[in-house]
Amino acid sequence: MGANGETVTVLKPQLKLILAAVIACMAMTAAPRVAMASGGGGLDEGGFVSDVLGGSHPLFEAVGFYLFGGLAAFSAIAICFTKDVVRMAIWLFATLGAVAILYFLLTAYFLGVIQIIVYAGGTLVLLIFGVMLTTKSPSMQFAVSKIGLAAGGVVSLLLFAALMGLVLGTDWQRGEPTGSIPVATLGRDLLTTYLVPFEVISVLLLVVMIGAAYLARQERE
Amino acid sequence: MTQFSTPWVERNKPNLSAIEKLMVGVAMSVAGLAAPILRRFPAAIFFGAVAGGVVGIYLVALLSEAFLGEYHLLRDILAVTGVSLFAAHIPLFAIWWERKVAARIQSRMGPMRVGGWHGWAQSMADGIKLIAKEDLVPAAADAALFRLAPYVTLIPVVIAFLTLPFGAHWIFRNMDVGLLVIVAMLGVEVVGVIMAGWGSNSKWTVYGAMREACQMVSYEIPMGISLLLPVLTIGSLNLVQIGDAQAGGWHTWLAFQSPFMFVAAVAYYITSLASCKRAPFDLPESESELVAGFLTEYSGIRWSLFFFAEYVAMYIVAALAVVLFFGGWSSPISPEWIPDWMGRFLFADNAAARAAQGLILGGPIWMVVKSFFLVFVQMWVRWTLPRIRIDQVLYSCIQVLLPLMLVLLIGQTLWVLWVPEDSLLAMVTRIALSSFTGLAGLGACWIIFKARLKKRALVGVLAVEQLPGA
Amino acid sequence: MADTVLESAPDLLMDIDRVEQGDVETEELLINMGPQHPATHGVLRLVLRADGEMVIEAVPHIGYLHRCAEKIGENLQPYQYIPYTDRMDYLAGMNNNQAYSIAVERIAGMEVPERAQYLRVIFAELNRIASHLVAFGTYGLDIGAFTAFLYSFREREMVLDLCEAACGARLTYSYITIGGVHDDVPDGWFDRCLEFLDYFDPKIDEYNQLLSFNQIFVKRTAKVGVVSAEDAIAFGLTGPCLRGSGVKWDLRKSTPYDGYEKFDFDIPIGRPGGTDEIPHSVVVGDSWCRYYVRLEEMKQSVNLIRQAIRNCPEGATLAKKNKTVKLPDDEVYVEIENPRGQLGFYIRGDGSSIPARVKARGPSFCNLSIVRHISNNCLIADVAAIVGSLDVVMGEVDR
Amino acid sequence: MLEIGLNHYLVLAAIIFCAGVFSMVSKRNAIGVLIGVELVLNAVNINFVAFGKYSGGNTSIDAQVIALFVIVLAAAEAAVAVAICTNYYRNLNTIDIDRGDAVSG
Repeated sequence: MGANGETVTVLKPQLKLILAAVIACMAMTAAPRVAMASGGGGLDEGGFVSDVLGGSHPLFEAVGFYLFGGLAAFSAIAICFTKDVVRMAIWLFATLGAVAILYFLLTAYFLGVIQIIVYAGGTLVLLIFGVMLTTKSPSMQFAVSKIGLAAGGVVSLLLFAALMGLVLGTDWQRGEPTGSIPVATLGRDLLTTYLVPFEVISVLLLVVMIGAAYLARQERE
Repeated sequence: MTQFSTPWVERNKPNLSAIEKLMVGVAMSVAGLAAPILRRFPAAIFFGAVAGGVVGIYLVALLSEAFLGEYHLLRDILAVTGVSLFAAHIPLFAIWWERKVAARIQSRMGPMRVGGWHGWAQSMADGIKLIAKEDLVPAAADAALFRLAPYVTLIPVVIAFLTLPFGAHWIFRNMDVGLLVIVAMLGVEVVGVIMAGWGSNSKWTVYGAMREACQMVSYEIPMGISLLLPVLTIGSLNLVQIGDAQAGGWHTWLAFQSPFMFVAAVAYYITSLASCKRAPFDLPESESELVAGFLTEYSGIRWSLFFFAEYVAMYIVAALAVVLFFGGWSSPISPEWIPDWMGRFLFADNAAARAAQGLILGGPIWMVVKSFFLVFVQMWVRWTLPRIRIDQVLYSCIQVLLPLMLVLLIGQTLWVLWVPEDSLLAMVTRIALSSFTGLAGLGACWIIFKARLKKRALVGVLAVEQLPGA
Repeated sequence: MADTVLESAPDLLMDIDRVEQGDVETEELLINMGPQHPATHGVLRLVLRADGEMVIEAVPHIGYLHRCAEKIGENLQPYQYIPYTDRMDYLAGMNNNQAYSIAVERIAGMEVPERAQYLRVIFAELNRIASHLVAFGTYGLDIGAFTAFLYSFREREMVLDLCEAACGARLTYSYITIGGVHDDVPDGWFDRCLEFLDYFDPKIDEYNQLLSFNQIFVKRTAKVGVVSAEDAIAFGLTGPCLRGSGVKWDLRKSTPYDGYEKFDFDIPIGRPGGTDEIPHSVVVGDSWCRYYVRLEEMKQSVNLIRQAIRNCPEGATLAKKNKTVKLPDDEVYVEIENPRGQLGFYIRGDGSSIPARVKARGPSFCNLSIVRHISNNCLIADVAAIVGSLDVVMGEVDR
Repeated sequence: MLEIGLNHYLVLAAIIFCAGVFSMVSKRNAIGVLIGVELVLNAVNINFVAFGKYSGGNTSIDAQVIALFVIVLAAAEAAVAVAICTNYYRNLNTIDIDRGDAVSG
């Protein structure tokens, strides 16, 4: 107290002035025509982040792809060699997040967001929940059988070789890369062109909900 | 002679790496240099810095308008800087504010000393102390998860600012899916909490993580549905469009658009408390049951990162409520209500007129003020209500809120279909709901005013002397 | 960590066989709730056998605050022992002084002046208010409402001010002593006390508004930790815990001491939900009832103090001072109504001035014994609610 | 290398796909297997979206809609699988899938 309190008392009028100045400044920047952040445009207007995430500049797209594609691939491979279930789930989380950003690079924004909401928010929590319900100690590990490892290695390497052959050996018919699709278009298509699959999926979700609840319910005499 | 025969053991000096030594040295010397100034002009420097920062950003914004690069790099860098600075200052302010609010609710003063005027520098001092604390990782913890968890919690909530509008043009990235990005980021935050709880390898933290997972699966569905109501009313996921649709004055705010929206706004607010782990839904860290829940093993800067995340998330859910239900960045005044003589000055094309528009008709300042008001309500609720139990959380979210939200969704759909914007029913509803809320607000103001009049009486007959610094 | 728990809790190991087969076979956790835990009010250690959030069993472990209080009493003269009684139930020092003093007076056959009796009643009831305020505030903390705690401590400070004005101490008073009270109250003290009572009386309704009838609070405490009247008597529960179960038993009425028979007051008991202002979900004997009985008792205490101040006669406050009380070769057991229940002192003299045996019967100790009985199959949050509603003071449990 | 095209995404998807298959084959933990399945589904989704983008025309919408369905199915599958896991654990007290033959036939 003492010195500070006196300073404040002395400074009170000045303080009010400064406060007024702050409010005035903020109000001025508040004027609608001063477009600081985005210039009022959407994604197609460009900008650093949309260049990286929207892939409109080749350099940015390459950087984004190698960064997040690399992360996705690395963490996917890390899942294979992790024994701790929770660690596996966290690596899966990294993969899913990176894939979501890849969707952004592919200008599928809606899909990218849904990927995060459904996977990171839903499925992953479900998985960790499952782990917690079914694990005896926080760091329980399953020994990996040598046979399983060998079989997995052989199968996946063969598969990978085959896929690579297919990917690199085929001359894909390529058109012009398409831009982003408005969510409204996607929504309209879901309820017109894809109405039947959409409804089928809805029914499936209902069935799954009932089925999961039935399976997970506590048995009582 | 003391009664203790054991001599004092000389304490070990902390083992600091070269970088840490450098950081400590720099911090000490900066503090040493700044101390005399800080001591003399405490609040003036703070407000001066804020004012200078705002003016600076404003100037650079004007400059960047003039020299836009091909990829708008400067603009984006500026925006990122501004948004991160803003996000970083929310906890600094809100933690101090929360302590003051709590103190006032509990008839005490709260922080009064650090910095001078009402202890404004309290959270900065706390931050410095927390940075200086030893970074402890329990021996049995999963060190990687333990260290990673605070960042997984903090980064998503800052990313959510990317699509959170402060004004019609004050948005970092105006995306079609802006709302969903924010919802997604709030969902990712949960993963960090679960990682922290699991990685600490303590039974209390695991309980905290389990509760967070439980709570998340129960609140997210009603929360998602309540967000759908404004979306289906406006027909867009774009937050700027939703905000712009409410610019026509107080009664056009979406919360007053129909009874269903009004209830949905309240329900969203309840679920948003659960989403940022605020009382009465602070079960993951319920300090009287689980010691500190998922935070039990954390200390120092990692602990404070969780708090950063919590306060930023508080702001984000409040801002989302403002954009979706309470008029966004527009003020309660409709441009149509401006009389002609005033409009001549107000709609002129000069800096003063723009400033007046920003104040009267709406702009970022309204958005921030409204959001912080809702943050204040969160604090108010926290310091008033007891904590509910985990089974009651699940019950209220899944068995009460979820059916309610489904009914509201159907009701709102039918309302949009059958009640035209300009019909009598819509008008009456708008006016009734908005005036109801307005009267409630006036009533609250009256109560506060009366309490201020009776201020001395409230303290009690045997009250001690007023604290210094008040 | 788990191993140490198992070693020190062998009785739990045997109980694991009791898990019913066919039910969900999830991992049972043994959790140490305490001795350092925010909800255990000191150094109580509860070993919880939990299945997820469900607590199958909660076993209290005590002894972390044992200070040989009774043994000290067998080595000191009664006057010297008075300060030690303060430290048993440190939230109700006056009542402890009173219990020990009455016991010594009975065995030594001393008469207490009338004014001293009135002052004893005033300070015992003031201390009851202070103690119940702590119980109320910390119970709010246990349930997660922080504000009630500071409200209660705001008022408690005033009670402590009053006590300080009378005896100079704020917590360990040693004010009530053998043969009366050791000093008269200062001039103007009664007015100050009445001023406080006028201020405090409406505050109790404020507490009720803030916490007691709060929906969330009622949901958290109603039907939690229900103790039937039979169980309460069987487990030796006393005080608000017993009365919360609907048993109308108060030593101030049934065996009055220090002139309580001259006062007019009620014994609040737990009432079923729906009657008067009691919320509907409340059942007799649950945590809410135990909590609410304390709030109602505060009102009765205010009433008692008012009566005592009105009728307090002039005169001496201490019987003729006799530094060394000779304790005859006899024994005595005296119980009085402490804020937490019946506090009893057993004293056996052997003709010397130092008692041959001192034994205290602590209310918290007996009240705590029911924890294991009522916290089966509740949630972890309920354990905090149950322990808080019993309002134990560990200093008196361990003595 | 700098120009990112369809093949880049396809190779990445192949890597993730094979990692998923490896997890499915080698993990003994039921939840580990589930994680492998999620990886495979993600790889497929990347393919869909990449083909959608680089094939030109209106295929982008089709691709995204199908990817959306896949995400929904994956979530549904995870819910059922976790329910099965907890049930399995309840009955066998483990989620080691190698011990699952006890319940067959």
